[in-house]
Parts: sequence; C-alpha cells; structure tokens
Amino acid sequence: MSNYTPVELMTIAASRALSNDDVCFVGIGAPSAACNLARLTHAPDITLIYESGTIGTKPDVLPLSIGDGELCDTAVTTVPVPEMFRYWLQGGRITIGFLSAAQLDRFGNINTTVIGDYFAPKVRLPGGGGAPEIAGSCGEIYITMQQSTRGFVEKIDFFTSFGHGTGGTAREEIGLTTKGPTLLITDLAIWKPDPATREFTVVSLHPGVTREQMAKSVGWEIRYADDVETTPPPTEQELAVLRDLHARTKLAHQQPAGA
Amino acid sequence: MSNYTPVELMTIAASRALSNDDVCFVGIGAPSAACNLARLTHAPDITLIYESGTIGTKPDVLPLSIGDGELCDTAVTTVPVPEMFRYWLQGGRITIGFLSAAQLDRFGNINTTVIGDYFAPKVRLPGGGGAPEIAGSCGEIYITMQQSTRGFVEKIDFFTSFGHGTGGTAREEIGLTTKGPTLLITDLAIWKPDPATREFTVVSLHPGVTREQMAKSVGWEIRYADDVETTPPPTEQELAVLRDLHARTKLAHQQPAGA
Amino acid sequence: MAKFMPLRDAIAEFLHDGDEVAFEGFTHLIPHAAAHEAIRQGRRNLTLVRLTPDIIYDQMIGMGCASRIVFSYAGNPGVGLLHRLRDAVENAWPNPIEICEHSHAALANAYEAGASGLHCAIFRGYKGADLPKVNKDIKTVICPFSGEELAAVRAVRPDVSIIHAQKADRDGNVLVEGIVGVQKEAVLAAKHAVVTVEEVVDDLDVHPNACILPGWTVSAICEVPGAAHPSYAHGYYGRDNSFYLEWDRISADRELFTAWMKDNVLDETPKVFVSRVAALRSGT
Amino acid sequence: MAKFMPLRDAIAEFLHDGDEVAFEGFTHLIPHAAAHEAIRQGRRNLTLVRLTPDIIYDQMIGMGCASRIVFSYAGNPGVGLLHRLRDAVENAWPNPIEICEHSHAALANAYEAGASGLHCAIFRGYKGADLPKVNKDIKTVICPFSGEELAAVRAVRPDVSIIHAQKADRDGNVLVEGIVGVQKEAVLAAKHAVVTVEEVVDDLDVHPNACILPGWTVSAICEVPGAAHPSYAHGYYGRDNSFYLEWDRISADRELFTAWMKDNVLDETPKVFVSRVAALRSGT
Repeated sequence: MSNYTPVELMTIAASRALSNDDVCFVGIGAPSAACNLARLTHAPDITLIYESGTIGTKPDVLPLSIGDGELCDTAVTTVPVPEMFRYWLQGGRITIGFLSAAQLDRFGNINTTVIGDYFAPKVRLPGGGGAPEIAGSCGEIYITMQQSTRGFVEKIDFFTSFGHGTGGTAREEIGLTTKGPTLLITDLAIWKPDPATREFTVVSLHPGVTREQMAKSVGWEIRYADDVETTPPPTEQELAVLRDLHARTKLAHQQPAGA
Repeated sequence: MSNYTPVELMTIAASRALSNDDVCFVGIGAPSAACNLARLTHAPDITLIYESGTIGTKPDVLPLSIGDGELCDTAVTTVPVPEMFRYWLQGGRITIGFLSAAQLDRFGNINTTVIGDYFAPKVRLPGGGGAPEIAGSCGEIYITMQQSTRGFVEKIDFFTSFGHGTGGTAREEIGLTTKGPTLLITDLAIWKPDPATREFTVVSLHPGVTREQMAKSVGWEIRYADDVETTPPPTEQELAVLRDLHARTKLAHQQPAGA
Repeated sequence: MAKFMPLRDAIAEFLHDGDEVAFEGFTHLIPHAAAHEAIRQGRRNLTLVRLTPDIIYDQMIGMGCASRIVFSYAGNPGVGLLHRLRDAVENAWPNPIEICEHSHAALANAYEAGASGLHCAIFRGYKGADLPKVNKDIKTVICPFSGEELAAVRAVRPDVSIIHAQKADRDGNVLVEGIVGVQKEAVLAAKHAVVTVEEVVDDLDVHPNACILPGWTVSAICEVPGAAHPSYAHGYYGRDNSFYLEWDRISADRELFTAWMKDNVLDETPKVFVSRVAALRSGT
Repeated sequence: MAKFMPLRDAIAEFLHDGDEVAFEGFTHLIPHAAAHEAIRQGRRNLTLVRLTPDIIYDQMIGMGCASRIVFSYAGNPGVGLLHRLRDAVENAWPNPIEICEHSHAALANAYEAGASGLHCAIFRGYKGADLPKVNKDIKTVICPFSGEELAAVRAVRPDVSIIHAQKADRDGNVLVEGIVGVQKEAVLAAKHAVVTVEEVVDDLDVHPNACILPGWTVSAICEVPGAAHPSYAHGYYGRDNSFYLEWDRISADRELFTAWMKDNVLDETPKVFVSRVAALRSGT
C-alpha cells in the first residue's frame, strides 16, 4: 500500500497509539481524525471528549468546529464548559490529550499564541484555548504536527503550554504530576522523549523518509534512537476507513446542514 | 376572627411580610407554610427556592422534607446542590431567607447546633444545614419561632449563624454586606431590630398578648418600640387558605404517596 | 468501567472496613438498600460522609458501622432529631463517634472540589459562625483581587461513593434525574462508585443535558428496584413520609431499634425493597 | 423580570458605550443577530468578553466597536485565524485593541466565579505557561490543606451578557439546550442579560434538570428566529459550515469586509436571520 499521503500516515499512526480504554480530549484537525479512525477500527469503545462539553461522542462525520451539532447529537451526555474543565479535565479523568503547535521545541513545549513579541506580535495566532491545562492535567500528551523548520524551532517565542521545559525533571520541579508529551507523530516520523533528558528522539521513520529529509524540516540537531524502526504503512482497511470519513466530512461541510 | 391559634397568626404575619417580587430561600415548617400562603394569597408570583435545588416551585401540599418530589414536580427548574449554594445563594439572588432557632439571642444570633459544650453536648441538635450562609448571603433574614425562655436566651451556647453579633455595626465589621435579621415573627409578637443597636424590639403584639406574658417567655429584658401596635388578626381568607393547605398536607403525609 | 453485579458482591468488593464512604442523595434517591447491605456485612470504622445523615446514617451509626461522621445537617427532615446519632454523640452508644461538621454550602463545595481534583474549595461563608473554631478542615484564603477573606474547606475525596439512580443502560451509563443533590460530585470525587438503579434499560432516552454518569466513571451497577425506600425515586415511586414519622418512634429506643434492624435489615435481602415501594408507585 | 421587546430596543436599553459585554455561546447558539444590532447602533469602546471571539467578534472588532477584548481562543474554528482581530492587534485597524488573554479553563472558571458572586476563581492551571507573565488578572493562591500553588483568576462580571437560546415561555423562563457552553454562567455573572430566542412558547415542556434561566434572572427577551446564524440552534437548524469557510475570504481584505458588513449588517434588520437559516433546517 504505497498510495497514501504523509498526512494520512500521520493520522493513521496516531490512531494506532490509542486503545479501547483511552479517554481522549480531542482537538480539531488531525487529532479528531485520528481518534475517530481509532474508534472506527481497533478501538470501538474509546471515549472521545471535545472541550465543548460533549462526552463519549461518536460523530459520523468529523466536526469542523469543536462544537458542531453532530458531537452533541451522538454524545452520551453534554456538560457545561466550566464543568468540562473542572470535573473532567482537571479531575484527572483524561488519559490522553492531543495538542498541535505553530512552534514546537525539542522538549515538546508549544507555542500557538504569537510569533514575535507578545505585545507587538509579528503574527497574532489564536492562543491557547484549552491547551495550557490539557498539557498539565491529561495523563499524557500526544502531539501531531507536520514537520517544517518554521514549526520545529530551537526556541519558541511564547510558552503557550508546557511540555518538558528544559528537559529532565522540569515538570516535577514545577509541580506537574502528569507525564506530559510522550509521543510526537509527524508526517515524516514518530518521536518519543528520551527517558532521561526528555528530548524528543526519532524512534521510527515513515517509509521512504531519509535523515537528510528530516534534517531539512527540523530547526535543531535531531537525535535518533539507537534502533530506528520503519513505520508500518497504512493497511488497506485503515486507509479506506480514513478516506471514507474524510469524504463524508467534506460532503457535509460543503453544503448547508439541512439541505 | 378570633378562632385561630398563635402559630397560625405567626405564619400569617410572616406571609404578609412577603411580596410578589421576593425570591425566598425557604426552610421547612412555619417558613414553608408562610411562603406558600403568600403565594396562594397576595403574592402569586413570589419565587420560592428550597435548598434541595428546586427553583420557582409551587407545591400544592407542603413538603415534609426540603426535597419532597412535589417541589421538583412543580419547579421551573431543579439544579444540583453545589450550584444552588454557589450561583443562587452566594450569587446574591435571594431577597429573603427564613431561619428558625433552638436558641436565639436579642441580636438575632442563632444556635441550632448544640446545647452545652460542643465536644460534650447536653443535647446534640441537627446543626446548621444551610443556615450559616443563608444568614450571610440573603438580602435580609426573617426569623420565625415560638417564644419560650428555653429558646429566647441571654446568651446562646453556639453561634450556628450570625445575626447582628453584639449589635451595632458588628456585621459590617466582619465583612458582611447584607442586612441580616430584619424581622422576628413569633407566636406572640412582631419584633424588628433597633436601627442603631440592632437589638430586637417589639413593634407589634398579637391580639390579646400582654407584656407580662411576653416577659415570661423571653430570657432577657424586652425592649418595646415607643408605639407598639396590635397585629391585625387573620382575615377569613388567610385562615381558610392556610387551613386548606395544612389539611391537604396532612392527608398527603399520612398515606403512601401512590395510594 | 462499570460491572453489573449483585449488590451483595458490589459492597463486598468495593466497601471495606475503615473506608471513607459517602452514601449520597439529597432527600431523593437515598441508597438505603446499599446501606442495609453494608450493615449486614458488618462494616466497621467507616467515616460516613453525607450532607444530611438522615435515617440512613442513623441506622448505620446505631448498628456500629461508623467511627467518624462528616455532615452538615443531622436531622430527620421535617420530623425531628436523629436519636441514634444523638445517642452516639451524647452517650457513645454503641461506640464513640468523631464528628466533622460543616454547613451545607461548605460540604457541597467540598464535594465539588473533590470532583474537580482539588484539595480545597473556596467560598463566601461561615462569617461570624463558630464552626471554624471546632473544625480544622475549615480555613481561610484571601482573594488576591478583592482582598476579601473567603472560607476554604478541605475537599471531600471518599474511598467509595454509593448512590441510587433511576436507570442505567447496558453500557453502564447512569441517569440521575429530579433532585440530583451532590450525587454526580460524590461519584466523581471518589476512587470507586457503586450505583444501585431502579432498572437497566436498552436506551436511557434522555435529552442532551441530563445528569449522566458515563459507565467508565462507575465501578459497579446493581439493579435493585425500590432501593431508595423510604426515600423516593422521581418517576418511579413517592417518598414514604409516614415511615419518616414512624422512624422517630422506632429509633427513640435502643431495644426497639435493635429489634427493628434485626427483622427488617439483618434478616432481609435487597429483594425486599421492591415490595416496600409497591404502594408508593403512582401513575407518573 | 424579563421584558419581551424588539431586539433593537433591548440593545438600545441595555448595552451602552464603554460597557463590558459578553456575547456568549460556545460554537453553538452564538448571538449573531444581537451583535449585528450593536454594530448598527454604533456601540464604541466595548470590552468584549468571550472564550472564542470567533466571527462574531471579528465583525464587531472590524467595525470599531471594541477597545478591549477578553478571550481564550481567537480563531475561526476549524478554518484558521481571525483576520479582523489580527488586523486590530497587529496594525491597530480600525483602532488599537487591548487584550486580556486566558486559557479556556481560566475563563470558564472566571465566569463561574462571577455567577457565584465571587471576585476570583482558583484552579490547577497555567503551570509553566507564559500567560501569567502578560496578564495581571492571573495570580496564585496556596491551597491551605495541600500547600499546592493554584492559579487564581479575576472573576468575569460583565455589565451585560447577551445570549441566544432555543425558547422562552410567556413568563420569560429561558431554555438553553445542547452544547450549553458558559451561557448560564455568563447570564448569572452579569448585571443585565439580553436573550434572543428562536421562539416564545406556552410551555417549555422539558425535563426537571434542563438548563433553564428563570425569567427573573433575565432583563430582556427578543424573539428572533435564526439569530444564531452562521452558528446553529440545536433542534432548529444546523451550523452553516460553508459560511465559516467563506468568512476566511471575506474577512481577509479590509474593503471586502467593509462592503460585506454594509450590505449584510448595516443595511439589514434582525428579520433577515430567519431567511438565512431556511436552508439549514432539517427534520429534527
């Protein structure tokens, strides 16, 4: 199966990292696709939670926003947003939170706030939304993001959410008891933090990806695991289910909902 | 109309103090009867709230407990108990809270916790329930209670909820911005706090009640207003509506609800 | 993930001697059948948490299950005092009992904080009251914006919370409806939750914002119709107000109480509850 | 007590220049018609509070209504950035705008504190994040039981909150259903509340724990069918996802934006909304 895009493999690889017992705090975009792909393939009982308050949702098409009607219609229950953040996220009930970034550093620290100075930004990005507390309160964090030197930077301009700080025991030192970023899945590779330094280390390259290609897309000196694997390509079923999901979604978003 | 009991007049006098625009935090017993009597007579749009979470309730019979099904069935909405105390009581939305007491002093301080020492009580009473925060967060407090030297005491054994403390500006001094007890309605009289000292002062005696009778039922030297009135006796309508309510209630509580 | 099991097994597996346990339900949906099961199994040294100890804890305390109680209103609602609780506090019968006393607002906030994964709650309360002098779980915090002194209370985070609810579906999702009290908070604050339900159904058939506890937040579900008696289950049966009045008489006397508990609790099973509510079911 | 009135009169009476106002609705039930009315009436120097500024505040900011914004996520959900908000922040067009930025958890807690009559909320958050360095409304409090350092944020207590809801009954009781966001908190935190509804009905016909705002908590109710467009109203019409995509194009250019606002807002009335959702109504 070679007829797939890098983003498709990124999504599929992320879905494989999820299990039936997970309770996921889902963001829009690749995480939403990955979580629903997992639900539609190997993890039918996975619990998906969107920050709009929808718990145990099973959308037939991917939502455009975090609060599409589809999410509420198919949820076990829908709670107010303050409750979502207090009882469900802060309450420590989420096993995996997904985050993405405009800028990411080697320790999984994330910026989605500004490029440049905060008070005179070059680019004003959307900001943190749920991310600062997702990063702190979920059992662990998976990051999905396409590699580019603009995004994978030596130093981020703003700490929107904390990953492993300067590495090592930085999380424990500021009182965080959760694991933080444990997995980084990109369009080119799979990365995991080094057990001691917490620096993201490449553990698997997607089929056909070279170390030269990697170096050109990352703004720091990449560390590789001793034994770098090759990411298994998508299976026919994974790809078919993902593409069906995207096709249904595209159709739904192009026309008025009631038409 | 002379054929009424002192407790009936107490209840009726309390109901007269309520208006259509009031939002009342209702306790069980005389307050519940008074509030519902007001609703069934001169204040049909009064809002009654019970601490069980029932807002805008219109019971046909008086509840035995603070959370009878009747309260929920007839409410505009029913909210969780934490929300009741946070958004509705602490949020400053209640105009009048009703309290009663096992022991009451001349400044409207209330004890419903223990008689005797807290850690080795002579009588262990029920405790405060909602009272400590009702006393602080409602716009004003009405107290209904039958007079007796056991209940109307020089010094209460435990401050379950704060009235006017030692009088004067005691409330302001501890940071309370609400009015506290503004009305005390008993089986014998109507009392209001002196504007300066905040000591409860008799402003109206119920028909036929003498000052000698008053002195025998109160454990402190009673102050009277310069111009003590006589409480108007119940009207025929007030008494009829109250007795109907009690008759319906008695019937409902004596037999299983579904029979 | 919720396991469906007999009540006897659920209490045996999830409630242990020495546990801090909350049997919750604010006048409505009080889990009496579960409490009776705990009494039958002879639990000891429990810390019992509940806003309104009510008949349910009067029975557990009188039967010697508890060494500590956390509460905010210890009365038989609308009837009078709780004689067994009084006897324990005033006379140490059948054993001494330690008390941790709050207001409703404080204890409701403490559950909310527990459900929120915090160790404390802040609120405007206890001003001028004496409870802060006798309860070390009440402190103060200064609001950093207004300078106001607020009450702070220790969160309630029980080992087990036990509630009764109307329905569960086959995935273990639980519906609580009507006067919902602090049940959701109690379940989410606890390490384990045991839920008795009136019935297990294919589909809860509710509106989107109903009070639902997803199956993965619950440890055990036990189908016990009538399990709230003499409390009630909105939509199923009414409150047995006459029993609340009757309890005042039964509980006033140690021997009468002991005999009643033997006949109606020790020698019974959860199956008896369905017959106790038969006459209380109405058309609704 | 809620007054039933035309939207134009409600905005004229309850929203004034310089007010702090929250137009709330978390992706669902966003009160677009009310925002358009505020734009038409030329409100200035507003402090706009909202978790997700979204198209609604992109329009108000681009039209010069706001001098300050309090928010937690400034994107066009699922589409991209908000061009008018960016233009204001980056280039002070049409006027400079001050920002007070939070996380969702912080701002949701801040509304909850406002509804609770407090001046601050505490929660576990912002650990290791930079926002506390740039927002003076974020401080810390030490939990007096665990010693944990918690984030404290200033409560949101708007002059006016404006929401859209499904229904009101003739007593002014308002039903919000589906994704309820922070609307209840926004209304209860504010001095005044204006509510647009899809319809006014005799009986809300809901279950006991539905999200209801009693009539006495609301200042004005305005019947404006379709008022949430391009957002949606659960049970009435779907989200106009294609318009959210289209907004990216319209808002990217100042002139195109200005022309669009003239044609579709300044020269229109609230009556237009019902036609905008006609094609989005489904069988549900």
